[in-house]
Amino acid sequence: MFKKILVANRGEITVRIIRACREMDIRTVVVYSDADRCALHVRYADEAYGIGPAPSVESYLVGEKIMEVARKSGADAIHPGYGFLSENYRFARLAREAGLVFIGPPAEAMESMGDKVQARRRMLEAGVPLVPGTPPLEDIDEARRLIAGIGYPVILKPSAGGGGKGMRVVHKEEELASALEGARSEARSAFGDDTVYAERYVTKPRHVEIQVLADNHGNVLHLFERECSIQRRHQKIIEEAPSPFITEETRRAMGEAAVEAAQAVDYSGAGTVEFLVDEQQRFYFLEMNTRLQVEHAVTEMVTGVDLVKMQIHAAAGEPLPYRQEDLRLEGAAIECRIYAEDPDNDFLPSPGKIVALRVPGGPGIRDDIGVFEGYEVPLYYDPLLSKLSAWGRDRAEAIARMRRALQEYVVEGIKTNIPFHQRILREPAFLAGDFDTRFVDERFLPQEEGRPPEDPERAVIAAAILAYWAEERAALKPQAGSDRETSAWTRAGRRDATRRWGG
Amino acid sequence: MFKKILVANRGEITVRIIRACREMDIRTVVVYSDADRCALHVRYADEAYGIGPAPSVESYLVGEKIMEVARKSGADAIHPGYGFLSENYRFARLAREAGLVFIGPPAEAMESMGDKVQARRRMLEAGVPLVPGTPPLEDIDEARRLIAGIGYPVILKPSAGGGGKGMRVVHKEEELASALEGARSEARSAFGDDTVYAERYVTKPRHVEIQVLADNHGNVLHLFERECSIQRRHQKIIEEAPSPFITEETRRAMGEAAVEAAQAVDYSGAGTVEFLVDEQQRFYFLEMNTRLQVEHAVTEMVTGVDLVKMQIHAAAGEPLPYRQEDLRLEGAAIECRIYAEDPDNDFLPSPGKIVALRVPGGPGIRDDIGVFEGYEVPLYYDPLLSKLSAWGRDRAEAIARMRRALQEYVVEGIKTNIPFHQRILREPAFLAGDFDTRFVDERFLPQEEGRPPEDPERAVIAAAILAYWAEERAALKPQAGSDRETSAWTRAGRRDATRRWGG
Amino acid sequence: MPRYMVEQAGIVYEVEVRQRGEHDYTVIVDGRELVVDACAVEEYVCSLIVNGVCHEVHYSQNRDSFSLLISGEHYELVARNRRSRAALQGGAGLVSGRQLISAPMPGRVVKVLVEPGQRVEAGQSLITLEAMKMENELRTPTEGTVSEIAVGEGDVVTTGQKLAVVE
Amino acid sequence: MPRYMVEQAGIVYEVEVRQRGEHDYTVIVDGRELVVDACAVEEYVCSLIVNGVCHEVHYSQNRDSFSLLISGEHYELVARNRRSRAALQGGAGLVSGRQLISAPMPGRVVKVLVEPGQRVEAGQSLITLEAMKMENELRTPTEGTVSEIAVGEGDVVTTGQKLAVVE
Repeated sequence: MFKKILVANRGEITVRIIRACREMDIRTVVVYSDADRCALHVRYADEAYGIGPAPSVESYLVGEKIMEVARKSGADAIHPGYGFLSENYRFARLAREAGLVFIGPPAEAMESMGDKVQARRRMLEAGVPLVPGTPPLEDIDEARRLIAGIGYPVILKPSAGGGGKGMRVVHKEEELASALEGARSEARSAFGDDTVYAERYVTKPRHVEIQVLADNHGNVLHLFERECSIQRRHQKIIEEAPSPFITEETRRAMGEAAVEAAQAVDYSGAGTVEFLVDEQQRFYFLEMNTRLQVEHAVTEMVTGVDLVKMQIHAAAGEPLPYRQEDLRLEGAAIECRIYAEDPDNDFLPSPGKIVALRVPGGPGIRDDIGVFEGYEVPLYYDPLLSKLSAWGRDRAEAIARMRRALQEYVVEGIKTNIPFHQRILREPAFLAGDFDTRFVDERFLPQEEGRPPEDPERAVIAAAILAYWAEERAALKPQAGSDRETSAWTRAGRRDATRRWGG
Repeated sequence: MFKKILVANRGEITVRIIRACREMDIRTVVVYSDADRCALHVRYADEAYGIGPAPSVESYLVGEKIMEVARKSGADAIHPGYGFLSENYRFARLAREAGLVFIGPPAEAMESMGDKVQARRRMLEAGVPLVPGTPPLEDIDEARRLIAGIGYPVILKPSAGGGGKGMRVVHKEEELASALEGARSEARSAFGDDTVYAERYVTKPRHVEIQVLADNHGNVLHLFERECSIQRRHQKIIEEAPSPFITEETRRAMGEAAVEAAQAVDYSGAGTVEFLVDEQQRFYFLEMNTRLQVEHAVTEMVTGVDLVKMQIHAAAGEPLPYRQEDLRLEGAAIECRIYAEDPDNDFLPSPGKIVALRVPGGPGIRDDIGVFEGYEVPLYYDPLLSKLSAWGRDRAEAIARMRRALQEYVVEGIKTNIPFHQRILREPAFLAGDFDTRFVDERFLPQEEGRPPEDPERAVIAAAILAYWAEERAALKPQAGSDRETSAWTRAGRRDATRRWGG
Repeated sequence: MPRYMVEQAGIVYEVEVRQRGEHDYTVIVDGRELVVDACAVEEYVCSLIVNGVCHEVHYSQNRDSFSLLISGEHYELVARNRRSRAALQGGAGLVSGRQLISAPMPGRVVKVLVEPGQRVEAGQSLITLEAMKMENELRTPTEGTVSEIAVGEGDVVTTGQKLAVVE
Repeated sequence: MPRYMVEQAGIVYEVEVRQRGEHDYTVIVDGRELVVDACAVEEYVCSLIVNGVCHEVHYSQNRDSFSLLISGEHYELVARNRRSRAALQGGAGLVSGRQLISAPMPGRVVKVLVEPGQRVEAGQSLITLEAMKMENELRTPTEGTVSEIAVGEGDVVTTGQKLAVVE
């Protein structure tokens, strides 16, 4: 086993990896930019080295600087986390050439899966289902014949195009002729090329992904699925395991397909195969992420497997300690990503100083945070502050726990999307499991707009009391009017102390 | 199901019960003493009512005041937590006479188990094993005969006595005559009565307890054991599930005995049957706690069952949703009780203001806290601040997680026993599972005494830097020398801000 | 007796606050009397018990304006002592014809898309501001002429800082 | 160059601190040079990186005395600028023959077990102090005569408050 691992990342994922290393008695080395000297990952690590200016392109993304720290510190392996250099196969190669173990799949697997065209070809060869499509459609008769082999509905797409232009959804054969004509003419005027092909149109698409785990000895396992259809502008915000939508049969078929996908590229370590699933439970390969996933915690909670430790064991050449039949789905888990953003103001990022922080706890709650009270959230990096996860014996219990944990979560000084999560978790369609990837943008957010806040009276009372305190304070200390430090709290605290000790 | 539950307690256990209620959509009512207006349980509850002065005898222990709040708030059930009125059968009766549901066993079961003599008699009748003993020993021949039926070693105890006086451990028959004579004469001079009896002497005793769960329909389950032998002065401080010591056979036999014990008193709700276990895995009934236990979280973690919710369901008259065969022990869990006390100063209590707090998180960690940053820990109540629990696939992983979680735990302003837990969790005998109830007092603490702290150099460097900062600060602001608010932190923060925005 | 005019979502409430004890108040909202226990438990957090019902109130305050978060609900209110209620009724309003474009968050100016003197349409992007890996286009709410650009590309700005003026 | 005499567990170290940059220091401990990066991350917490190795230091300070907690290890140190090291060598010591018994924690005086003028033996209990459900007996470390009892039964006392004097 490794003696010392360099974690080439920052924030909550670096803290997560340090935790795994510490539990395995492996020393950790981290790197930090000038903006991160006081960040939590530096405080939790065993060793830390600066690597330059705040912008990632001058620090966390510079492979050479990280290799220099690896050499200096005597690390024997590098964990890239996610984001930054985690899917950069050149960096993986650089590390290996320097005699270090890169905790991730072989560079070749990363390269194959990183190139979307190559990835689709490899998956087609391996028999992993892709969204069925046609070659360019020459005429209406050929189009009828080819599309009959796919099944309706289909979407017509210009070969030269992009951005939605020239696309047409066709629900039945009768509509085909006029749609094809329309798509052709629109493609011609938009791209100067009227070549059009058809693809099965995935209605109400779900984003469901399979966690895989492989060792260097040819063993590949899957750890079931994660449901990731709750997205805002294609960004996942809530993830669950298991999916409330797929059947046991689909689960098994997807698991097998994911294992085949991994085997096709000689995969090793942890990876995720992403699929689209349609209303009929047909699933189609989207892409494979050759790294740890943000939402890995929900899988850990329902399987009891520590994915980061498994990555490290696999990278050290150890065989997987489980067989497929050892793994069971226990209960249900859900994760909410806590972002520094303002849900009441178009989700604008909200960097700044966290003046108060209280994380929730109690049964079934896991919090993976990368910040602390007094920390100044820098504006240079991703706004992910924490990942809050909840486990329950079933989905209803997991959601109930998440809801009460969100209510307990206190982050003061910056805005977060916690209230947004609270509202989604009260939404009947979400509770019923009735949603797809367009749910938040097309159904939830529009209905939220202009909704008046509930129970205004409590707010009115609070504002009056706060105004009263402000006046009292101003009367007591006229010179400290604008000083936030001389808050009612300090004053009340002092009063309490007096009374308590006096009595 | 209940609409509104009054939680007649304070601190972390009240927060725990509120969490369960909130997850079940039940409103909560709490009570608070004058010292607790700003306590966490008041902030988390839906309704709160003051019940008088800080000392418990004038507030939390006054059943009538609590009944008055129940009436006023329209609660339909009372959860007593643990401590305070939780084992007071008169209070349970009072509540029931007022038409409220008391979330606990029938008052009769509480009364039977509360009276130690009656409890022993009931257990004897039910066939639950007790420490074997003799009637008073008339002469040496009778003593020889009676003790041969129990087996050596035995302990001779004066019938009239207490406090260890007149007790003699006898390891073999040859020692009996002189020991009996000595015990008699010591008993005579100490108590004026030389009656002496013998009991099997439990060598290396383990404290192992079984969690039981019963409904109002005659169903009784056990949820396996908790190992609670890590005690300081008879106070449990670390608990685990499962016990690293007992065999599967002992586990089953103890579980069955505990179920019999509960059935013997027509038990309902959650309860704990405590046993002593000797080196040969023989076990003896100690007592039954007719309430929730402080250490219930470890059982929840290895079974996935929410014990507080189960208490509420059972009290509402619902049948248990599990059969014994549905319950399985998954992995291992360990709990450390975090107390406000100073382990480096004879464990003196340490009330005061918590000026900084950071709770650990990440995989497998659960924290049940009853305080928050800025809170003044009052001197009137139990010093239990929080219960930190860790789950792992096996005992080694659970301990490794606990160790790293303890390292992350920050409580500033008061002393806690966190460093003490860290040292126990590094102790080879503890890691090997080689301990009994006397381990901490007789083996661990004596060897700790006078141990010099490791790596003094880092402390020397830190002290020099802190002294340097203090001087710098004094030079910059000579008038603010004694003001802790103008700390190096504030200064460094300000500097950082300047640099960051400037660059 | 302090009386306040409190405005929330366009509705104005008349509120009287009478302090009875250390934490004890009687609060009268539009004539309805409530027993309130109010306690400042943390910086920016106060605990209210209104007729027995608990509310944890997270707040920030800017003079008379309060931004509250209670159980995941966000409220914006203005509370003024009756003496100054004339000001409330007067309203802040927009100085018609002159739009101050200020930074809604701290960030780095990535692009300045217009020049002083340039004619702009309502909704046109003026400046691209980057924060936390996201680019945000700042637009003018009204048409007009750019009379001032207060920042340059690459500048780091703080919340509320003036970026441009459109008249 | 600031030089400090730092005492820990009876051993005195000579330490020189040279600030190089905002967080950067060279610290020389008994002639051994170390590269130190020190950063005050929270109130009462500072982060040290000594030759690349991280230490989170939790501290409280009372003039020259420092109480540190690093990775679960507790340290008590005195650090003085060399100019005042004479004072360190002088030592605080006990005024022999006079024992001040003060409260080791806040609590409530449950019982006063002795009277002024009473003769006491070393180890004899003087006062019972209750805090957090525990009763703690406070004893005199030396024999002598109780010259003063500064509190009464039922009094609430704070840490360090004088309870009694034995001479």
